[in-house]
Amino acid sequence: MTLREGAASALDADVQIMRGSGFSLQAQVSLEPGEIVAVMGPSGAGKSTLLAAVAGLEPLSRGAVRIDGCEISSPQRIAPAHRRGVVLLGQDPRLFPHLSAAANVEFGMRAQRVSKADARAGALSWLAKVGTVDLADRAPAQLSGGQQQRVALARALAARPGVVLLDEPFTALDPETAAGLREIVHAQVHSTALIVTHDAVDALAIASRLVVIEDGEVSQAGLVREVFAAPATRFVASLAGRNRVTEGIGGSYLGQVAIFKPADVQILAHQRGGSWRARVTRLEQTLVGVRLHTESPAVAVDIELEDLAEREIAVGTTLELWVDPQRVRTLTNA
Amino acid sequence: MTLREGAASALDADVQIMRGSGFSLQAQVSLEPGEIVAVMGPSGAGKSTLLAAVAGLEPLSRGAVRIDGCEISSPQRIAPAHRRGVVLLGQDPRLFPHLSAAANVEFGMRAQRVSKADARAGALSWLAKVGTVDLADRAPAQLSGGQQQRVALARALAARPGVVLLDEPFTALDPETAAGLREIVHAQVHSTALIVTHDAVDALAIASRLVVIEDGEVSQAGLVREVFAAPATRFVASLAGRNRVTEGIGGSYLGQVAIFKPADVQILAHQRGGSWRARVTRLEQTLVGVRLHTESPAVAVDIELEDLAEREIAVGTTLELWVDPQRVRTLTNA
Amino acid sequence: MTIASRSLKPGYVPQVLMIPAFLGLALLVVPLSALVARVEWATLWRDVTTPEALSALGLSLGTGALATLICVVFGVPLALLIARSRPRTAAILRAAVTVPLVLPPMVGGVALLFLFGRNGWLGQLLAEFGVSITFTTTAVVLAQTFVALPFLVLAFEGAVRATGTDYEQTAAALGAGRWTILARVTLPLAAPGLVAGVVLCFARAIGEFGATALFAGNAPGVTRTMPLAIYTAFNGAGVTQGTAVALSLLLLVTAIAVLLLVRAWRPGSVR
Amino acid sequence: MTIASRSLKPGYVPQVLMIPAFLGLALLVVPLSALVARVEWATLWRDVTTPEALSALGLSLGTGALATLICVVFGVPLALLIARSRPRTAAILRAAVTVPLVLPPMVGGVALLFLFGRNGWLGQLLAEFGVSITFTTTAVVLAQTFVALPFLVLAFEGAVRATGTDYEQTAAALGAGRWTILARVTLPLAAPGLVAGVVLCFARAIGEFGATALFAGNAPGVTRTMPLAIYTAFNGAGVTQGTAVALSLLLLVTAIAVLLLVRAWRPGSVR
Amino acid sequence: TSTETGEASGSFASDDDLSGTLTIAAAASLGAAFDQITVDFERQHPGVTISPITYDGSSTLATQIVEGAPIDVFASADEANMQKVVDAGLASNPVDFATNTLVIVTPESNPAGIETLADLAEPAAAVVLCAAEVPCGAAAHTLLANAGVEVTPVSSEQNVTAVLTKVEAGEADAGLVYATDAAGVADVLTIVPEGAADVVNTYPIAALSDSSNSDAADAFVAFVASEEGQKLLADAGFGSP
Ligand SMILES: Nc1ncnc2c1ncn2[C@@H]1O[C@H](COP(=O)(O)OP(=O)(O)OP(=O)(O)O)[C@@H](O)[C@H]1O
Ligand SMILES: Nc1ncnc2c1ncn2[C@@H]1O[C@H](COP(=O)(O)OP(=O)(O)OP(=O)(O)O)[C@@H](O)[C@H]1O
Ligand SMILES: [Mg+2]
Ligand SMILES: [Mg+2]
Repeated sequence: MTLREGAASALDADVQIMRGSGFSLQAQVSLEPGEIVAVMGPSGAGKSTLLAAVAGLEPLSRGAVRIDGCEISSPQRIAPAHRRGVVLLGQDPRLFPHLSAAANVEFGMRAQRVSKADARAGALSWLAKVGTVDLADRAPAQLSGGQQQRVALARALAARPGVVLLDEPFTALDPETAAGLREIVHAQVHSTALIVTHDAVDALAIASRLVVIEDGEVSQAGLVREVFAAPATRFVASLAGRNRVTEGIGGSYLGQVAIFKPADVQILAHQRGGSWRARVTRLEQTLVGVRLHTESPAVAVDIELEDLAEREIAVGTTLELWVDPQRVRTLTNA
Repeated sequence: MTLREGAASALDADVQIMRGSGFSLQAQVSLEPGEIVAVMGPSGAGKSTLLAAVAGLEPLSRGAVRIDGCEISSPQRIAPAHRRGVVLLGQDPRLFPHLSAAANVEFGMRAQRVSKADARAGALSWLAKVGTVDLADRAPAQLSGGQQQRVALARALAARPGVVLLDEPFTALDPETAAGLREIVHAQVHSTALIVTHDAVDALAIASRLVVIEDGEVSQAGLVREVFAAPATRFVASLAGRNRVTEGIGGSYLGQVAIFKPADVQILAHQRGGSWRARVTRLEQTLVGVRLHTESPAVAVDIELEDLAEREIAVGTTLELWVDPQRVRTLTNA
Repeated sequence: MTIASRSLKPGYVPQVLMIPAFLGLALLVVPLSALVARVEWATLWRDVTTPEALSALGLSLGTGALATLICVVFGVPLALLIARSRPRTAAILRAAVTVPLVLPPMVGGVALLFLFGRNGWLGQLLAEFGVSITFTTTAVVLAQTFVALPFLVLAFEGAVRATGTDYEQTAAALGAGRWTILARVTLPLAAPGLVAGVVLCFARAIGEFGATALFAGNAPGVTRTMPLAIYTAFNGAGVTQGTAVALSLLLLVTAIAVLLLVRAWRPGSVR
Repeated sequence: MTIASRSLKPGYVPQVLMIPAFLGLALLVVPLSALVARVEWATLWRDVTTPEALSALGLSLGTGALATLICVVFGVPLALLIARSRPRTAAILRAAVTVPLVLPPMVGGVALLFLFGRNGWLGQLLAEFGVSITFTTTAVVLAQTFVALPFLVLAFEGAVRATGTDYEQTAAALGAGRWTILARVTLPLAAPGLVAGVVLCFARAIGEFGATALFAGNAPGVTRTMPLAIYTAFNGAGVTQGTAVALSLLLLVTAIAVLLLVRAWRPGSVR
Repeated sequence: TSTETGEASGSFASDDDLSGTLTIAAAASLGAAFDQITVDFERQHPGVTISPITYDGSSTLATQIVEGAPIDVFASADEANMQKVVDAGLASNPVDFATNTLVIVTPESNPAGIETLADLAEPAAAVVLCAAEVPCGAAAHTLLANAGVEVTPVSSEQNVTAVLTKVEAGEADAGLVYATDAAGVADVLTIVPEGAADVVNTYPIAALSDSSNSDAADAFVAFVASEEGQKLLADAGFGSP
């Protein structure tokens, strides 16, 4: 099995990896041909390890990786890379330093015997899509960090692999450029794709499903909006920009999980039914104002900048908080 | 002049660089001792080049870099690195591959003749701050991308340079970890700092001032909130999450610049005074709903997910748009 | 690859170290100038333009180039094999490759004679096909190859190992087969090491004396390379050794010219 | 340094290339086995344990080690100098360093003799202080240093250049002075190249024959190293070359032992 | 400086205020003979210690001596190299002490059936000679010229050992070497060609003028030229001058 021209492959990975350092990863993901799935998780959770395992760069302790039903990696053997049909764009763009940007993008096509002229045309069109066509003849060393990342993305996509693995492909980019690329990946990639990202918008915009990995294990998986709507852990809730509280907010949600937006929390002058007292531990500026972080329970509260001054809130202040039950989504505690 | 224990230096950089590739950078930044200034700009605008020039790694074509009044770089000569008192944490963490995480962080202190024991203690405390103290004895190759970046940040800050330059220090990190580090940089760095970032929240949370570089030139500079409140270019407006429109929205703002939030744009069923027609060119998912991008004029519109389905909006649909003049901030066109 | 590497500044070598550095350079260069000082300029031109000298020089350059070519053909795969072996295997292979360096070339010559000679294992075999190698130009090339091959292998192996396999993995994932990877990734990335290896290899080949003298003999025009011509002149009955010195100078100048030429060819450096 | 480099997979070397690789290996190893085949096992032990043989071996190892040490002291700074010079300067320096490789060692010996000998520039100077170097053990060490230094310099220079200056810049920015950078960054990062250079250098030093024979002479116990002992045994009027072959074997085995030992010492590899 | 003179065991009257050490450089072909001569000389002059002799090609030795090698006595295999030393003012009045003649050597099986000098001209026979530039080569060419035989050698070797090695190894069918060199070698056939006696190579020896022990050096030279010395050389196959 080699790379097929634009034919997306089914991916079925059951990955178990034990590292000497004590870290172990256990994750299972299956993708339909053409499906795009996002992978999110805290730093060091094992996202890159999962991608490396799927790409056949990291040997498995147990499990197997199958592409279109064909085993490409198992604890016993790993198929040679050019037989795998998987392209990994790692956290490091790893452009071939001796080739120009265009030659880097041509590489995959040339290797698949596309004619020189066609490969060149294809490369230029991909470079144009990622906005670096005027840099086609530059050496990678003469590109900025974000430009390198874009060329590497073009190279990975231009090879039209059955499965493409992208490890934080938009991190080094400004929001405008990132939005453009997101669009391209969403619309123009015909490969099956697994995308590691730290940005919830990426997952929403590109992926159909989301897999969240925490500490080497899948903590939640499902359709992106559903995961964000019903976050199973505090980390997932924070990704979705929500509070996730299991106790301590006025007793009303005993035995339940309360999910609500930081903007929906109100600061009261006086205690009332369903309100609770909490101490401010941290202030964080946001685009629209300030986010207060309070402890026991850990709740984030968004307020306008003017409110902050008016109420004389600082770290250490104790506040009376309340959230309209209508704005709260409750889940049964698992 | 060598590194002084925690004494922040004044930085005064007038940087002009001409590159063979046609790119030229022209930027002027001055920082008071202890001040933190953010640098933002599109990919390839020259942010890393500015930092490299300030660090003395990139020769100047014209201008000079002064630290505490002492010239460390000019077109004629560049002071040797250990005399500069500037530490650059580049886009690549560049940890010493042969030293453990702790030894990497100790490096700067040891070089400044801190005793072995004190350096070790200092390193462990910094590693704890960035959340990687349990990885102290790991080799860099055994760390995840985000862990490497955090150790590199600890190493840069532990050296307590007069000036520290951070090039996208939080990009490879999940939002929670990033928020924690932002806090640390804001509170615990006593160096003068220049921080390149793509995230407006970084600028708001950490920096007092913001310098925006576009295409090699400073397009806007000033206090962070003021820059975001009165964006001088479309790029700055997009960073601030605002529309910036100079013409075409119903004639009411002729000769002026209108600044308004995407969420304040309303979709009307019928034309009315001050409304305008625009075609949808792109849909983008966001955490709270969907963002529509329209053309001529280019305006972003945030709507709820339900609205999208209800109104049957798709790419190509033409909409009647209106924004409440009360929600618009107007600037005189420069 | 990054902004830092664009720097024009030299590295951070302590300046005191320039003293031993220049002493080291002097150690290599001053003896050669002592040699040059003994040149008899009056007869120099005549000495170096005799048909014998020119034929020896031509033979040296020809056999040296051929030996280098053979070293590339066999040494590049061997270096790749070592670079990609497990550490223990690699150490053993590397030791095997280093051995010919340790042995005085004369012993190498004897070993080759024992192997390819009329009574040698291979010699007997070849003789059945009417092929005899000793005393032929082929023997010269073989002797040079034997002594020069380790240089190519060790230099290139180091470069390949330093390059690592990450780029090869990337290329393979993009669909490139082994040959494409070799031609388009491995070789270009390790090119500086290959150039260095070729230079060392050629240098050692044209300087080779001991093994050649024993294995190939010393027939003018056939096996008398420059080093043999120098030795012959040196052993000659003449009182002044002027010819030997002149020939040494010729070899030296040619070698420097070739070295500088090859360095100039250096392909667009990777780093 | 990244996840990809953790891979256990070998690189992507086309398998057909194993054929020339093994042929290359055979070219180096088979002649040596032909040599071993000629060993007269009956007298081997006696031949290699004569006081002369042992004294030659001891002298070889001692002078070889000393020469290697000197090469490190002068060669490491020289390599650093070349690695950090501008390309053109570096090419010239590198050519100067390569020249002793090209010259037949005998010519190197003559050059050293012309320099340090009675009529030589330095020889005359030293004579005024009552010091004479030629034909002493010092001369052996000098001759070995002269021929072995290029190996150390070229191997180490390559490693230093490949390492680049980025880490040095980082270290300097963190406040490290030149010596700290050298000791804690440059040398550790280029350590594999230094080890390789030391191995090559030592190998060449203990195999050195031509220059030693001329410059240091062939006095047992003083300047008769293993190669000279082999040469003497080989040239002796004895009936067979048994002793010479036996001594060659002794040198060979010692060399392999030292090589494997040094490889085992290899510091925690950087990559 | 009177060391334990004791009773001289030798028959000669020992003028035994000789003492100190003696450093000798001798042509490689003298190896076997000079080792024996050393033993006898030391027995006669117990005060004198002879350092292990340096044997090498005469040309190498001559160069080294001219460049300052601390040598007391030089025994050369030819007159030309001795002349270099004399010209440098380092020796005077060298004494001829031995001669050597050429022999044909072939592998034991003598595959080319060599019997006479003329057989060497046979094109089928692979013949090796010393290079014309080195003493044994000069002699060989004279010998062949005298016999009117024209030989195209497959190789002009640098020294006698190289010729012997190739014949011994069966690489060459025949070679011309000195009688003394052939004497010790078991697996070669030695043929004394006609006219060999006419081409005589003469070995001169001299005490060097800057010797730090010229008395002992002179005594050694005298000993080599003496009857006893000559006998030892004759045993090794040398002729007398
Ligand atoms: N070595 C070089 N030679 C020529 N041009 C270069 C070189 N390095 C970078 N450039 C160009 O200089 C410009 C500025 O690069 P720089 O790295 O400063 O961008 P940046 O603002 O940091 O971008 P990013 O956000 O992508 O890292 C880019 O357009 C880039 O293509
Ligand atoms: N070579 C190695 N040896 C041992 N442990 C390792 C090695 N590489 C990574 N690890 C550990 O494995 C865990 C998972 O690493 P991985 O790179 O998959 O994280 P990640 O989820 O990609 O994080 P990030 O977002 O920071 O890139 C981390 O805790 C890391 O410390
Ligand atoms: Mg990662
Ligand atoms: Mg940058």
